[in-house]
Amino acid sequence: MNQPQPTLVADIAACRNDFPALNQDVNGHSLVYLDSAASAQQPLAVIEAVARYQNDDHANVHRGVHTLSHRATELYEGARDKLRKFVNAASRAEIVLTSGTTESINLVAQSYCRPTLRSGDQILITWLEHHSNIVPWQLVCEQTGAELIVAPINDRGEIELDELYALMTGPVKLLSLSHVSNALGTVNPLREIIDRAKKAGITVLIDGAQGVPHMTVDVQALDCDFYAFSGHKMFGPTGTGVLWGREALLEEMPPYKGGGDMILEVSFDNTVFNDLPYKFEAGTPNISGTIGLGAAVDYLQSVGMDNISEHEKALHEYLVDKLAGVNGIRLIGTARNQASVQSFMLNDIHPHDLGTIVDHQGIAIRTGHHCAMPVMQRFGLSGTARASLGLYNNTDDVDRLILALEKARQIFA
Amino acid sequence: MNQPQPTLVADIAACRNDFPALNQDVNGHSLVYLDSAASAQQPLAVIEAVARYQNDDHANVHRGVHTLSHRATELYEGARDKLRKFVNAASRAEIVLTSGTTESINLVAQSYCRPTLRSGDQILITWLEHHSNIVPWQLVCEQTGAELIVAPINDRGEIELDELYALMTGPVKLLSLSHVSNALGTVNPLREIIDRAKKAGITVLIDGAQGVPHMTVDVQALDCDFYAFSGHKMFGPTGTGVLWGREALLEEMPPYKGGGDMILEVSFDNTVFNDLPYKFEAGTPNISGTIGLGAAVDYLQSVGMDNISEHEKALHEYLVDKLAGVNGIRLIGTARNQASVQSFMLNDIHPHDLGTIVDHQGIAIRTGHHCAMPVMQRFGLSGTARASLGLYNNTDDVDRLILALEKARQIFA
Amino acid sequence: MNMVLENDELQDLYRELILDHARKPRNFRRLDDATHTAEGINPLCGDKLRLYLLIDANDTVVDAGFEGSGCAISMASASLLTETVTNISVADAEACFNTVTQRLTLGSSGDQAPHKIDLSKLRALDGVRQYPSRVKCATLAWHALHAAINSQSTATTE
Amino acid sequence: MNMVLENDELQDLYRELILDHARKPRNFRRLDDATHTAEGINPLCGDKLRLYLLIDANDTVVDAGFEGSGCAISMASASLLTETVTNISVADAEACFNTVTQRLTLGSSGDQAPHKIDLSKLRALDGVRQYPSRVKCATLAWHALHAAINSQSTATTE
Ligand SMILES: Cc1ncc(COP(=O)(O)O)c(C=O)c1O
Ligand SMILES: Cc1ncc(COP(=O)(O)O)c(C=O)c1O
Repeated sequence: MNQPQPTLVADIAACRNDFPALNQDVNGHSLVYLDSAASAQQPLAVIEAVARYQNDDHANVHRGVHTLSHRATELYEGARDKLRKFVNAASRAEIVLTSGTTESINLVAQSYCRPTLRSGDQILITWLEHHSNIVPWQLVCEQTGAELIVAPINDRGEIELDELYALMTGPVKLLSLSHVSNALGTVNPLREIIDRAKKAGITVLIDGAQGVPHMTVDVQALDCDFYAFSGHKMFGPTGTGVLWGREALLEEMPPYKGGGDMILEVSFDNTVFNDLPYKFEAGTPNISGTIGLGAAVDYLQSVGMDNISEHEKALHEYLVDKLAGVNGIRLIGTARNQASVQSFMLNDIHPHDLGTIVDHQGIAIRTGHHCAMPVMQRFGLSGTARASLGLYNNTDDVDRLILALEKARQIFA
Repeated sequence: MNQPQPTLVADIAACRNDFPALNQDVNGHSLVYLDSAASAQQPLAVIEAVARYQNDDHANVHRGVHTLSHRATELYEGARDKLRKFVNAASRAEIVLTSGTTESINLVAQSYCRPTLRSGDQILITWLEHHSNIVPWQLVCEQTGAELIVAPINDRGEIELDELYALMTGPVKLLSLSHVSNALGTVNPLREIIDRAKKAGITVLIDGAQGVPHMTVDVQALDCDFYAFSGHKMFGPTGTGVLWGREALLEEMPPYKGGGDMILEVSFDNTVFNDLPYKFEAGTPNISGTIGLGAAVDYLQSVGMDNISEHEKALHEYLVDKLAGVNGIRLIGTARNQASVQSFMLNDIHPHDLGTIVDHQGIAIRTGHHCAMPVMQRFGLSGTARASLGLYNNTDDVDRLILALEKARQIFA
Repeated sequence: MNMVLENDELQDLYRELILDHARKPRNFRRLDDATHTAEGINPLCGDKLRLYLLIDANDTVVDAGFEGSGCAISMASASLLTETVTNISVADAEACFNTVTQRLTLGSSGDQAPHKIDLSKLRALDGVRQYPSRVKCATLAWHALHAAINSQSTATTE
Repeated sequence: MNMVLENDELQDLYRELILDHARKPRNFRRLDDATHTAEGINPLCGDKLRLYLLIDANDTVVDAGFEGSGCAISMASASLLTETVTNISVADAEACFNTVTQRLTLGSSGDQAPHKIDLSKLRALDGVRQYPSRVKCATLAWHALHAAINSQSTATTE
């Protein structure tokens, strides 16, 4: 390596040791995990918070007067408070706990859109979106007769803003947009887009699955109406997630599911729904997972979201530089504002083969369509290889990837 | 005590040590946990399976070629296989993984009923049901104009079968019925009821939340159409559950949520849904929780469901005998076939006060409406106290409860 | 109170005054001429009570009553409430709401209520602080008071 | 194959025969006169291929072709398949499907295919067994064959 090492945030180097999964050999090589955009590893603090809860404090929440039930409720609701602060929601009533981004988006589709959309109305998305931010709208459009319209992206993988704004002039009821593209890493200019949408009277949902792991999110500063994210992408457990929504909107929406906890009173004549956020939380929630998610918030805040952004930005630049040195590399996704997620192709090697070859050297990258088939279609590909960098990655990881890609290139020479 | 000790299954006594949460003091007394019907404690094997997965094997499932993703997928799908065997489903395509019973029931309400129900159609439930088996039907009836009808129960807390069968002669499309009542412990005569429903051409959903923890469940022998249950009531993690459904029915149903994993192909013109069971599993699932649930199945099978039933039956008889000796006790729920769930009142002491007083002595019971307000209304109560016994309870636990109830009686004397 | 209570905390919760008000709640009646009313629901247990206030032209609470069912703590608290707020101004009643709920939830000394109002009896509820899951029982009626004064129809304690 | 492969397993997967068929797939063409056709979809990666068969009145596969895109393993497997099933009976083709899929998924010796059919080239796919996530790539075309013969329109490998 004759390039200078980038200046990474010093303390972050040590964070790697907080993640037990990274300390293992895979196929005879020490693991290099470059698949955090699919699902991040968990720090020991999260794993232990979950185990500790199960060992000492577990009971069902909200419904009991006994000590364990009280402890479980405090821990669970305490996680909600942490999440509220994490995204700077105005009140805890606005933090609806879900099983993940996908469920959060479906909730809005079914409870906000389905009862109000009419044939002729439009829902606006972009070509960048993850299937979880496409299919729920296709389903609700089919159910209501509304139309799904899609703003195009350019060759760098950026939304064509002019075309997006032109589409906003139609009978658009909702704009649903990713914060960061999981396939291309594009960071969308949310403030500007939301501003335009608000002026056009359009409700805005942000799919923040790839936003929260990488940068500070302030839902009030963004001024969107809904913000959806998943626990497992921000170093928390699977099966957890959040829908943040403006209280006034959530207030008007009918419940999404029926069951225990979301009611104040049930009789066969008259059922009274509970207050926010409980109206949207039917049944026993993912108590242990949510408590783990609270611990993940603590962890992220102890590292500092700004430190994370800075570290990842430097490392992403390093990755792009190094990839540029590999013969036959084509970067897919070259947005001017890009998070530490990088798709690429190597000659005409199918990403699947690339994935297997680098895995054989202990390196985990994602290959395929990344649940974003329209993005793939846009670039005329069936899939890409994707390296996504988390706070625990370092330049060694990148160097190992580059060596492994060289080997793949030679096999298919 | 001058009563003989019941003959409990010998080996089960040792199981108590498998549950770390039971080995603690609460309010200065060793914990007596009698709230398993709300949520069961987890054996160490489950807690460790989850932690081990997080430490060594975590990645997103189904989508990756790298080693961790493959391991995670094998573990996750392996849990599905265990669950299939556990309830004897005909194929793994019939095991839809959900976040719990509540979601399983809502899935059927929204995907099976909502598209097909018409005004004039009826859904039949009983007065015994948990809110999770009432409110989803109220919602879908409101959405479709169908009518919810309710079979009464008698003073013992048993369904009035004659009236249930009489109601089946109407335009009933679906019967949704609990296996075991969580408020009263009543075990419903499913084989007979399902038989009658089938003859009347009625689709049958069984709410098995309280069935699976207590007895062997064989969905093929039951001959129902759907069977819903939760992980956290059968010693597994929260945020996990199952909807078993007949393949032919699931096949016809539209997807419940849209997102990643539930599709084969997405484009803006044409989206092709995935095969069963994936069509109903949108987004990243609760991977760690489901793997924990698989470990819970292993645990239950190692103890033996028949041993558990036998142990609980003996212990429940012991509890009822002992309660009978407490002055002022009134049992609520005296079905001839009853699981180890017992509601009661003590004089006119409000259950809430009772709960606090026994908690003060280290004993966790549930008090309130148990998410079954209609049952409470049926008995003219706002709530009851409920002791529910799991495989880890023993006669000492019951004796401690009795002493604590005596103290409560004296405080309010 | 019976002497079986070897334990101070439990004794502190179920003081004689609480048990007395729970057994014989004062002003347990519907006010047919109520000018303000609200329902309090505790979703935890499903308990409900309805509070009635008669407020005159001078903004004075001239009568208060309640109906409903609940645990000893919530019944006693509602009973004590009706005694406390009768014949005081609406503003003072609201100040009592603030004082009582803050004292029970935050444990603060709660000096918001005017000194002329005697809240000493309400100290009997202080034992509930040791039982966080029961604080909602003690504050239920007070939230209904706040809701009634502010013309909301329902208060929940979640 | 390049000599950079110090590693036997990887070499075993990407044998020269596989790479050759992947680079230059045989019978990579649409059969306009196909009597049977089916699509194979691998939901893991989104790869798709379409298999065409021309089956005559004697139930003999007289021509086979495919179109689509995929990784080296799935392309090579499809290419080898078309060579294998041309000029054999439908029953024998189905037997080949059973043999190949069982050999790849279960590692069984797979003696279902009639001896007259030479499956030795297909042994080149055996390396995939070490890569469970890639077995589906190797079996995709074979599932499409099975679907086409049985008049189903799609096969998925999940
Ligand atoms: C009979 C019954 N049905 C449904 C449920 C709902 O289960 P969950 O809260 O796990 O979704 C429960 C438990 O709360 C129950 O006991
Ligand atoms: C941008 C984006 N949106 C939505 C999702 C769906 O998240 P989940 O699978 O956690 O529901 C993902 C991740 O898979 C994503 O990257």
